[in-house]
Amino acid sequence: MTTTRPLALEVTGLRVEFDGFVAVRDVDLTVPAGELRFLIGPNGAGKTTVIDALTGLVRGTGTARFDGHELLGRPVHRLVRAGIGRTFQTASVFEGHTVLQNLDIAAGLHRRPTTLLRRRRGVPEEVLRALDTVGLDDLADRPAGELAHGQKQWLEIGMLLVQDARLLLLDEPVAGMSGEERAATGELLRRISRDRTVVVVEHDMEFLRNYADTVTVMHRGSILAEGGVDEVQSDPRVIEVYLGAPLDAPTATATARATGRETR
Amino acid sequence: MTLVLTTIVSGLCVGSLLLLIALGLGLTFGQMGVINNAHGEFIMIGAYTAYLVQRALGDPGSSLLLSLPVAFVTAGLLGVVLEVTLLRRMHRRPLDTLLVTFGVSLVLQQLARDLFGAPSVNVTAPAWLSGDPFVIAGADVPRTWVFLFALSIGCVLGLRIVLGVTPLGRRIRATVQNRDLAETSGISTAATDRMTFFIGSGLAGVAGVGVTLLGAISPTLGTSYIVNAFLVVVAGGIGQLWGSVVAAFGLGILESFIGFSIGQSTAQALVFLVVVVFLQFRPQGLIALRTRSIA
Amino acid sequence: MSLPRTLITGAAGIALLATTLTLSGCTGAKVGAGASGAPSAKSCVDTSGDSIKIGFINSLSGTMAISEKPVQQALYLAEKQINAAGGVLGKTLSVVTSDGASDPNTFAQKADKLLTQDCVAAVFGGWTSASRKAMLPVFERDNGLLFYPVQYEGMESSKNIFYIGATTNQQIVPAMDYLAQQGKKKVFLVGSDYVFPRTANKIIDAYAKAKGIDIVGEEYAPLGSVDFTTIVSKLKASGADAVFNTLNGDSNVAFFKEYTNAGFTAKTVPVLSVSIAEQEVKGIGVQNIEGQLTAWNYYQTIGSPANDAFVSAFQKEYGQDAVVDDPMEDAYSSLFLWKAMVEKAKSFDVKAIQENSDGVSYDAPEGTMTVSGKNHHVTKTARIGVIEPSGLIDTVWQSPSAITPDPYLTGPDYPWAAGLATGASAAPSN
Amino acid sequence: MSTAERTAVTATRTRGLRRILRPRARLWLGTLAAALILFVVAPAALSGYQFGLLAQFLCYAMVAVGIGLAWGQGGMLTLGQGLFFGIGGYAMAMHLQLDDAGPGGVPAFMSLYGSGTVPAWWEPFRDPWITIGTIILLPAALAALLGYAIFARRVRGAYFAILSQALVAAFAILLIGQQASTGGSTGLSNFRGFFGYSLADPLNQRLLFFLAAGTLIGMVLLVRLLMRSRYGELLVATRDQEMRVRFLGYNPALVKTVAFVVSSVFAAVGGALFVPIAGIISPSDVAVVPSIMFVAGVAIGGRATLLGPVLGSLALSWVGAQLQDNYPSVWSYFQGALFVLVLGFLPQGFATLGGVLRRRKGDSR
Repeated sequence: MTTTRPLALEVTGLRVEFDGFVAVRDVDLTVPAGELRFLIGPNGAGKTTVIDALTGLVRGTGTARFDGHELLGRPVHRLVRAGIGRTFQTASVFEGHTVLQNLDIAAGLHRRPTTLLRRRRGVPEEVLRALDTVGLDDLADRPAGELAHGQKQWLEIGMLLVQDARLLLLDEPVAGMSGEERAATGELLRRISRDRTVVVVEHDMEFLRNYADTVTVMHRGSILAEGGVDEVQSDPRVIEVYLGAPLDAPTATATARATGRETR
Repeated sequence: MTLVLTTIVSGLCVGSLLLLIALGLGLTFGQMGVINNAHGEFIMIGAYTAYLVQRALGDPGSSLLLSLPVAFVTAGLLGVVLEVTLLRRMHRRPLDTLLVTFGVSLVLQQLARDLFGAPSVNVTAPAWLSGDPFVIAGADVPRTWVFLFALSIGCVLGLRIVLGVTPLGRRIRATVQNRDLAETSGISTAATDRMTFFIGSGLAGVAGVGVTLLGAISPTLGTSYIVNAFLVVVAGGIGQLWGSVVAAFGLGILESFIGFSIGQSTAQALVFLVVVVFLQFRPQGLIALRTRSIA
Repeated sequence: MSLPRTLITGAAGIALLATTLTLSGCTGAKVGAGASGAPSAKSCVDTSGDSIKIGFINSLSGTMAISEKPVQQALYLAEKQINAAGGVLGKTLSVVTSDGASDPNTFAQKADKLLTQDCVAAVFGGWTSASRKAMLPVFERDNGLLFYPVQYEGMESSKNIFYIGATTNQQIVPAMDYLAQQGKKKVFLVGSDYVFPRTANKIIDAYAKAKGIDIVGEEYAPLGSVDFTTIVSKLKASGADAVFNTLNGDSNVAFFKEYTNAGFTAKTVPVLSVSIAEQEVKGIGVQNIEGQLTAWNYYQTIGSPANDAFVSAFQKEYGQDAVVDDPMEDAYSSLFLWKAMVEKAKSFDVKAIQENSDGVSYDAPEGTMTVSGKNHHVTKTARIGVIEPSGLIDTVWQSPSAITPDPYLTGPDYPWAAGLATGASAAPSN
Repeated sequence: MSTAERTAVTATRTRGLRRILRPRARLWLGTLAAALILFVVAPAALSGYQFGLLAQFLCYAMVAVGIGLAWGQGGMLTLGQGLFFGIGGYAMAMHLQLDDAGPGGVPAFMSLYGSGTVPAWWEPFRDPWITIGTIILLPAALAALLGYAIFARRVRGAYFAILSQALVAAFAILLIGQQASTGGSTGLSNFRGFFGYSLADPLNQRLLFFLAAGTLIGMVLLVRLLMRSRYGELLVATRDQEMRVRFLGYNPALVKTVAFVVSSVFAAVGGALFVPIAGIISPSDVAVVPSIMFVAGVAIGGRATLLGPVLGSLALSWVGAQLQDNYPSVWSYFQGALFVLVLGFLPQGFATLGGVLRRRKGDSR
């Protein structure tokens, strides 16, 4: 059991500076294995910067360990080999390639370089599984550029599954999705978080309430509160940060982003 | 000692010229991401403008001074035409602008050849520039060098003021930092782009007037400057005004020293190689803008 | 398809192709096999009609067009005059023009086209040494004739080229003689970075060493360079009393502007230029070079009936302000020289012309040119000129008689040049 | 009918021919047709001059194939292919010069411009195998070094273009400056033999043409193989979404470098074959402007397609040779206008013209 259990992400004292401006300070974050953790906060709270620091896009100090590997200061390909995968706010899929090709490229991490020179024949097992998991079976031969917005996000998550990432850092995966797509995405995240550690940066409170295991609230670069959804929702500091409004009516920007969904 | 001083002074002169030609390019390349290969031809247009102004006025002194603003406006307007008709549709394809503007440069060269004839023409320097050289600490400093130096510094300061203080400058900076946000904040990015291009191309025109003090005016005049100009911009750090200044004078003095010790021909090649090697180690140039994401 | 399989089939295909070609006897002669040296091309020149084709090859585009377009004008003038006088051997000349585009490789391509596709009887033109050297193998292979109208660096002679411009002993050596005669002891050499200046300066170095003249600096600027700050600073530091200038084209403008800016004048440190003729003076701006020296074989101001006729004909054709210069005059004369050779040989055949060329002469505007059958150069009078405020050039000194061409400087007059031409003399000669 | 459906129908119709011919068959037919044109039709239909000209253009086309791979597939716009063309060309030219001079001999130009001794760095080129090795390995090593250093720094594409341009400018200036050992601006010319075969013999010239044609076809096939391999998919993926490729665990710099190396070797081989065919290599063949002209053919033909670069390059060279003589001024305008129109309005080149027109026609709105 313990061998197949996913591992925890442990961040202590994370700090990120841009030309004297401290974007993230003293962030301690522990995400236990198999948990679906949401990272929320107003604009500029430093959520994406935390993910950027964990994935080597910006330089951060402190420590961040996953599966016994130190993450900070490592080159990206080492992080990927350590099992880290991430998505971006705008889905970064290869629009000119088909869904199948996208996933096949993602499988390259576990292939020998010489196979690159051969043509693709047949579909690798892990690609079939990922197609099934993210529900894009029927669209396998469709160019990714023709996919709907939500489908692109799923494809991107599917690529992380193919590469067998065990820590998934997802940056606003449901932004701009329709209600149905949100629900499907939520179920997808539930499924994959069973044997992986998943951190989701999100604005949409409805979505959060429905699917989060635990929530970390960030404000001005540091952590404001952490705990279960109800626990955090009733935290007075959190309510104050969100302009004194109840948690499910957050900042104007967040509302604008949650298109296709009235905020009640 | 005098020799070292002479070398530095002549390096400063080379640097002034490099700075003049790189300034406008740095603006359009750095601020707009347009790689304008026709920048050299805007310099050529500025030079021919100086020639025409002098032919009309006759007096070298007043025509030189008058041709500075005239060349600025002429080259600037041509730049706007280029921006509006072509480059505007290519904002997201910077590499393609490079090739399109190369085509434009071919057309402009041939146009100049057909209008002014293939033989080069010449602008007479005014008496107050062709007199005896100044002597500074034992080194001779020709008056034209002083003029070019002053002209380039003047252009830098002028550009600094326009970018830093005026509303136009604020709009330009806003558009550079975030095009979409600027658009939603009520800034017409199209109009800002036009103005940026006007100033950038206009500066090339001014550089063209400066060039007439040193050499002949021919349709292919611009081709001798364009590679150097790009290197100055890249070495200084894209979009960095002060970076360009340091790079221009640094490269000028470097070229001058190599020219003195090894030979002029080798100097140019070595300067190119030095910049290429330098950029291998510091790809963002001398002065780099730190941004949130490396992407 | 897997990689190895594709590669194997591909390689097999190419190998098969190569074998087939080899077996079918497609390979030609080996080097050194009997036939290799002999020209394999058979002449395709059509001599049956009323007209005979000749080719003009000049740069009509690119950086050299400035100099080469006027040369073509002079060629056309000669063609018009010859045709008006009844042509050559009763045939009118019909001209095929080609643009060398200032690019050696294009010159070679176009020369090949003129000889093998247009089948011209002779070709006139070329300017840079690079273009001539690129065309030389083509003319030798296709067995054609090139009349080259520009002064050059010598050390060459091909049986397929007639050199109508001056070689070094008709221009550079007399120019150095003149400077020595004026008592100049410290000479600074400045040139564009290409064949002519470098070879010329090599000769000047040897000359100076023998005659006790100091070469106090030797600087090259990249072709087309306009940055002369460093070079002029060096000139200043060198203490030179004269400058020998082999700069090309627009670089001259930049050089002279910088020279003037630095406070030099023709009186203090004169510049003797060998690439500035009347055409270039206008572009440089006469105020920048007034009073400076040049070395050529011809100036527009030469007073002779032949020259008066030439200048007035040219100005009638191309406008009263048109100026003529040495290369134009050479180009013009080259067509008449060819005519004289054809008439002596009574044939357009290349071999017949080569065999009959020796001693053929023509009363050119610059004086009588006589062809040397030995090295395919012509006799020329050297002239040192001074640039006048009008932009024209006046002769201040000229050689007492026409100088016999000696491209390799092997004659008794040039003992100091021994060793300069080693290896070069191995070049094919008649 | 919805727009999507209509697009689908049009697509099916236009892909009709492609459906009928399986990729394998198309490959063989295409190769056969190209071989037929180059090996049978061209020698029969063209005059000696045109044939020689086409041989040179085939060498330019090799450079274009490489640029198509690096730029069209990999997104790396290189304005410095003249550097590699020049390395290949000069290496070959040096060997031919030494070969003509005979064992221990000195090329004629060296006595003319220099001291009359062969510089040490020339000596290895007496050996044909070292020469061939240099033609392939030196550009490969240089491209790997240069490419990896630049791509690993994640600098903007424009940097790469500008740096490559500066390099080729420096290369040309250095060649000109070292007249005693490189022939200066005149370059190296007047070769008599090619690996023992006399260059004056028209039969051997024909053989060289076939060699160039075969090499070009081989290069196109190799690029096709690469484009259809997993590597090809990865290269395009890197061009479009470098960040994603990095987060999939690949090293994008390495992916791009491989394509750049291949394209540089193609350029060098093109240069090496150009020398015996044209009979000359000089700095004006390798400088800044020819390097841009290499790219021009690719842009005009269609950078991202397999045959676009080759056909574009051949067409541009051919039209240029025809127009230049008769209308030198028009040619300049034409060239300029071609750049402006194609890149401004048909950025993917003429290869995509059909598709663009069809879309226009099919667009009912």
